[in-house]
Amino acid sequence: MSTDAVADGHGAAGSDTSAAPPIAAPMRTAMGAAGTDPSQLYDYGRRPPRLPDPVNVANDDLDIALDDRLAMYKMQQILRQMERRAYDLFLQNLVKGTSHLSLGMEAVSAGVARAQRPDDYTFATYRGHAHTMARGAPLGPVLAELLGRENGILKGKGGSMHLASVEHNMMGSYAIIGAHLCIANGTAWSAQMRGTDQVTVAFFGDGATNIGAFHEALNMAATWKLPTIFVCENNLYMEYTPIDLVSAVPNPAADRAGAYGLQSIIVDGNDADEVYVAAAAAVSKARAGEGPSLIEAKTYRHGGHSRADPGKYRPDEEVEAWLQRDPIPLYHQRLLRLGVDESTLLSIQQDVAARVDEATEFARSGAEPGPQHLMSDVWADGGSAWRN
Amino acid sequence: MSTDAVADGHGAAGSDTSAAPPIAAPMRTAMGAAGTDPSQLYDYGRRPPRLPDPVNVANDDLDIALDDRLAMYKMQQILRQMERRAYDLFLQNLVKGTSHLSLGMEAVSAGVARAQRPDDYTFATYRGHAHTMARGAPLGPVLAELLGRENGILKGKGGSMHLASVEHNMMGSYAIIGAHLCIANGTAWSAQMRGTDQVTVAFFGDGATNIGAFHEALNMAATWKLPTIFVCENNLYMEYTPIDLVSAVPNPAADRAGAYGLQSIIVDGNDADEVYVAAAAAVSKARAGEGPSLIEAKTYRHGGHSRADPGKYRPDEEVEAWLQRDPIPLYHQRLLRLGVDESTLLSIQQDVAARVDEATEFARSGAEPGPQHLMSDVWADGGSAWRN
Amino acid sequence: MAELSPTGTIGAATAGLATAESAAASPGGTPVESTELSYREAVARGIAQEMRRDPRLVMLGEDIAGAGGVFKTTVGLLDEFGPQRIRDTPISEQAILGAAAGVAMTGVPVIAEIMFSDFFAVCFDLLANEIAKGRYMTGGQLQAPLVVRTHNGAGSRFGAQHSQSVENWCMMIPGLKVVAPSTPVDVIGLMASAVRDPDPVVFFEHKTLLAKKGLVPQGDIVDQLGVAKIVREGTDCTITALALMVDRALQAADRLQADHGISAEVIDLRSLVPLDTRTVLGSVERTSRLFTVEENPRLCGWGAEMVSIVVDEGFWNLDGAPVRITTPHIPIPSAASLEDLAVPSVDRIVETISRAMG
Amino acid sequence: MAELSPTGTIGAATAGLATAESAAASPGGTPVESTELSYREAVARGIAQEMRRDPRLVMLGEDIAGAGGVFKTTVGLLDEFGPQRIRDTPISEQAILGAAAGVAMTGVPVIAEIMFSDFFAVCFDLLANEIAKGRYMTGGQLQAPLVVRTHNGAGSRFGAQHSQSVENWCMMIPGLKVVAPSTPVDVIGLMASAVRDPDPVVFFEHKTLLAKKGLVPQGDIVDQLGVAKIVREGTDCTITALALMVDRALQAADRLQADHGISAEVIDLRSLVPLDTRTVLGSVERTSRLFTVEENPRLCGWGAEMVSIVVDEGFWNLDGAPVRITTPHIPIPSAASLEDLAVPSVDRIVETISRAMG
Ligand SMILES: Cc1ncc(C[n+]2csc(CCOP(=O)(O)OP(=O)(O)O)c2C)c(N)n1
Ligand SMILES: Cc1ncc(C[n+]2csc(CCOP(=O)(O)OP(=O)(O)O)c2C)c(N)n1
Ligand SMILES: [Mg+2]
Ligand SMILES: [Mg+2]
Repeated sequence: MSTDAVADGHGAAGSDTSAAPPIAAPMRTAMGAAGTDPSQLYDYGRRPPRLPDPVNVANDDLDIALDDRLAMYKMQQILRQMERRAYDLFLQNLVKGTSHLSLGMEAVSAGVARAQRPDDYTFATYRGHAHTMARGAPLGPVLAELLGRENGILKGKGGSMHLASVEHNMMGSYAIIGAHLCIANGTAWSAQMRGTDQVTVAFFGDGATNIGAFHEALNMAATWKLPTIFVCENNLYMEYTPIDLVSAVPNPAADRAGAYGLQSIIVDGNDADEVYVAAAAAVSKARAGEGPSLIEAKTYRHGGHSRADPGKYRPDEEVEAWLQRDPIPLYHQRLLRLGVDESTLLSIQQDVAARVDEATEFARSGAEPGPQHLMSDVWADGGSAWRN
Repeated sequence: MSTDAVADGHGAAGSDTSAAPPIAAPMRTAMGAAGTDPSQLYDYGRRPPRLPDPVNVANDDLDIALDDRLAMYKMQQILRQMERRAYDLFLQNLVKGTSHLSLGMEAVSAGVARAQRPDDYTFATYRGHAHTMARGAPLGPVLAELLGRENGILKGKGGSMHLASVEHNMMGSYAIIGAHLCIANGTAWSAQMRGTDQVTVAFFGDGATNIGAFHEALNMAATWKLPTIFVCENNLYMEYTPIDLVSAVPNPAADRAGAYGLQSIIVDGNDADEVYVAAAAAVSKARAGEGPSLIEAKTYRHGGHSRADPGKYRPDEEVEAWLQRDPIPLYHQRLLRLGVDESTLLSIQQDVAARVDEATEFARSGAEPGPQHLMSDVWADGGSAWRN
Repeated sequence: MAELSPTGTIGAATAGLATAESAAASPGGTPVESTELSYREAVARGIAQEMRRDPRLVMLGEDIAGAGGVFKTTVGLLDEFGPQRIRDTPISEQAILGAAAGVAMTGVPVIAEIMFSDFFAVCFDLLANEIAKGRYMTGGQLQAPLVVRTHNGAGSRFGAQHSQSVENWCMMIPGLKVVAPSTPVDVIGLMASAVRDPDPVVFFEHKTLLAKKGLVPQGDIVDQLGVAKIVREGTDCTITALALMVDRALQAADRLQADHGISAEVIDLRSLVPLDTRTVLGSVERTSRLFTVEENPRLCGWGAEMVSIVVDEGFWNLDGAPVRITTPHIPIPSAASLEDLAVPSVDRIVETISRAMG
Repeated sequence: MAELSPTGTIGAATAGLATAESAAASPGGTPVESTELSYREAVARGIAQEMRRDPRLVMLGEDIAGAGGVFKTTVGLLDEFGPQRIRDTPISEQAILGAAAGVAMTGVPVIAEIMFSDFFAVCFDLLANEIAKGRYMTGGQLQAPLVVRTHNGAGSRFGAQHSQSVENWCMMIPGLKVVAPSTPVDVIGLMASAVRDPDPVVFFEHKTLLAKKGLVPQGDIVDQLGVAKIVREGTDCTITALALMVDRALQAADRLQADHGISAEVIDLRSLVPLDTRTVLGSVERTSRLFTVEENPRLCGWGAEMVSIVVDEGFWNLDGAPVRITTPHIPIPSAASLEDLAVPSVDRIVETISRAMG
């Protein structure tokens, strides 16, 4: 992604929700599109770093209630501190399976979740800790699940990649790319039929935009005017491969919006306020029966793709630039600029720290799931019998 | 499809190959997009007929050699007469399986094939008789295949939906929607690697634009700059359902081109000349290493979707209007306007008729495949052994 | 609203022990009036019965509404239930099953049609990895009260991509129930039980059975998953079959009796998951020989599973090796002569069994 | 360039009759120098060997080039063969297998990586309906010299969508060959035979074996598809196993001998299609008992097929029921304690066999 491409679209959607976000012309920039010269395909290691846009201070002026902002601050703290804890526990060899952290990307989940109602639905990918917690799932059971404990939110049966909290209408995390975008249409369709005006949000990565299910889901949502909000967290990389090496367009989600009769919306995914405003607009549109939205949030993960991946395929300069754009300190500064006391923010941080410690305690105290859980929960009757 | 939508794009690509075809803005017209009001979803039977554009007489002036035009005339005659014969044989209960005719759509296969070199690759759907014959596959074995005979082009093992003639680089007809678009990229990639400048053409229907494989194929072709030419034959209907009821954009292929950084190209699929010129431009582009193209040809099938389907879901007025736009009489008239003798055309027709009779003779004389064919051809060694 | 089932009750799917009993008799024994219906018509009637009962139930699929289905198995449903409940979709099988899965997650029952079972391959992730595993992966949180209907099997000369029998593709996936009726009355009763089942059920309608007629009692019919039917009693060997193969097994049994003096018991399995192994094991206990007749291609077909169960648990009852009669391990050819050779025929069944028993 | 194979020749895949013979001995009997290599390294070495031999051979997949594969099974290949021959792809499994199929149709050999075997479900149409059936459907016109590599199996605590053993998904499809090596040397030799095979081969690399080390002779190694190896001789029973289960079967055999006095013969099947039934039937003829150890979930696993073959053709050799040891018919749980219970363990193998033989 070139800085140009980001500058093109983003910010506008956030700065004025009444105006239609700009429709980014689907085009191939010299740098955004891979393969413009087949002999230069995959010019590994010689590509310039993909740098973020400068911070948009004007977003201070977005019309957002302070309560909402404090709530988003707190949520980002929860996500950050919980993810750091998950990482620590991983280093202590307590997280047995894989795990995909959203460190650096917290503003997206926090901003979107704040625009949702408790009865709205959410779907996430394997990188779903943040999205699950942002919907209110209890922290202890989430952490316990990562540790594979019986008191985990999935009884230890799903693990990090499959977090769900149906009680909170968080309908699951899906580890095979694409499918959940189609499933999200189903809860949206159900709400449409039941006339509940619930909306459904489905998060996914930049890499997911190139899989077939993405296309099917977007077309069905648009055709049926479903209240589905598709949120692409474009962190510039798939696992290890930069998304622009394998996509025909520079903005892999936004540049495809037109293919479904939708507007192209790009937001700064490192600014919870900008995310919130765009999400709120999409939510209102969906509640009003005016159909789906597709939002592309530009962001960056601080760490590797999963577990111990050191993310060495990313140029230092790029990582450094994005660390400077860490959504949380920036949001902290915004709140200070808006007159919030440092001490208020510190006490939120400390509150959260206490909750994270408590959650850790809870998780560590859980037993490993015993054999009675092995054969349960395949069927609605609780069992797994396939014969008499 | 509204006449507006067609008028928007089509013709231009054909009338001037040097100029870039127009990029149709992806947008939803009131009529083109289904679901604008969920309560009006699927307003069966009360929708206006989807009428064709008026004939574009200006295409007479396209710079096409008379030889090419006569060849396309002849090819359309072959396709028409062969398909009619296939239908007759079906009525005589000699075609056992299903069959999907291209009656009314011949201009697309004839026009595209004329723009191909013999060593170029072609892929078709289950509606692939025309595309197979247009590449030069022998008529007798094609017809014999429909009759399930041993002298069929596939030894009777594939039937109508799987016609192939690898000798003619016609790499098969695929009966499950979408897959062959991905496979077509493979022959294109192979040509690119081998440096042969062969291009690959993949035909598909309007309905196929909504399946995931379409998206994956287009993105990979664009990213890798593959010499793949995707030709959508938009005959306005899937099996029985109008495509505009289930698509988010009015031109299901062309309006998606931008999602892959490609130009939006719409042509009159009932005018072989316009098809030919657009295909030739795409072929040149692909041969020059400049990547794939996506062409949407608007056309109509005269009969039902398959076999005995009477196509009653289509308004009479619509069918009538499109019959008036039958590509073959129109092309006949063009050739007369261009000074070709009626007798020349008649003798072509008669030649073709004789060949079709001969093919019929050949097909009817074939034996039913015997048991020796049952277990052959699974593996390259000719057999099907899975154990020792 | 007389709810009939072979056992008279709707028990837990795996509780069924009953063997064949005509659904055309009410629990009280009074005969119920019957009409003749085709298997095709039975599909629409079964769906309509359930849509009338449960106003939440919806269905989606390609060409199912306006056109009544390309196999005419959903004729009349759009007229009765309207376009919100009977929905035509784009050609997007992943979106279809995804939408069904999502609707079901909210507790709303749903039927999705995948036009040909061969097309499960374009949406297999939804079926095998999402729908089947959701409940388990979430420790019981997610529900999936959905039915995936499809048209299965050979006989139409459609060739390798439209003729497969893929019951085993589903049977091998933990978390899916698998049903394949062989008669009109079973279509209705099992459709009802599939719709009412809180778990994902894959419902196979056999293309070559669509025109088959049968007597169907009036009123609602509700059957039970996981209950096989002994459709012919016999003493010398047991033949298990499914869907189209049931009639062939029955005809073969008649010929075995007439020409070879072999008395074959024929079991219509009706569902593969849950599998009524007790009925099969009980029968083999009496007959001491097992034959399976399956339309799946050879390798890893359901017959293999059946054989492995019967030898494991009934080994010492067996007087000879269980024998599987299957489609060979090849794609289905299109020519009539070849397709007829590929799929187990009455001749082949008779020959195989008489040779094995001879 | 010493080409080694268990039989010393590269014959038709189904012609193989040979049983185990160390690949670390040259045909002439002179010892070849060996180095220790991990299974993971063996994958890259096997591919490199074939890419050096055949300059047309290409490979594509997600993160395989720049990153050397997410399992590091393709490390070094980009450097040696360049970005035209080792291609990173978008997350588009259908496009990946499609491109591979198309390349292969032109006679160019190709390897496609599908990162996890669970993802076969998102491209199953390409695998099961296109690649597998192309040649047959076209009466022999189309060719498909391609290998689909994938990482298979449980043990990583990844949960239900990244831990499946899906060899049976492929075995059940006519037109696919299916290989699953258990040692580094087999990885190389079978990779070579898979690449050289003119038919589509699905090549399963087991995730939990990636770190396993083994001695590998220097020079090129070429093995043969369809040849099982007797990896331990025994007289009382035959255990057939595949991939990760081979080591467990071997350990179980040691314990059966030590603790129960049972002498178990262990057969590493190595490929499911072609299947070396002669080696298995020959072994059962000697031992009279068969056990299968498979990681597939229960229903329609390859063990069922194996049992059905052995009872059909070796019934009178059997002294007792063949018994299958499988993962139960459930999705794979993620917690370590549960995953370890799910997949057959040495304990479970010992216990099952000793009980059955007791
Ligand atoms: C169908 C499928 N293909 C491949 C994978 C393996 N995989 C897991 S995460 C990932 C990268 C996804 O990138 P992106 O969508 O950008 O999401 P991110 O991880 O950056 O959040 C890949 C290729 C998968 N899970 N599913
Ligand atoms: C994946 C898949 N879904 C559904 C079908 C059934 N089907 C066959 S043709 C057809 C309609 C296709 O319409 P279109 O793409 O417009 O092509 P046309 O038949 O009009 O040429 C459908 C739905 C199929 N063959 N494959
Ligand atoms: Mg990403
Ligand atoms: Mg069409």
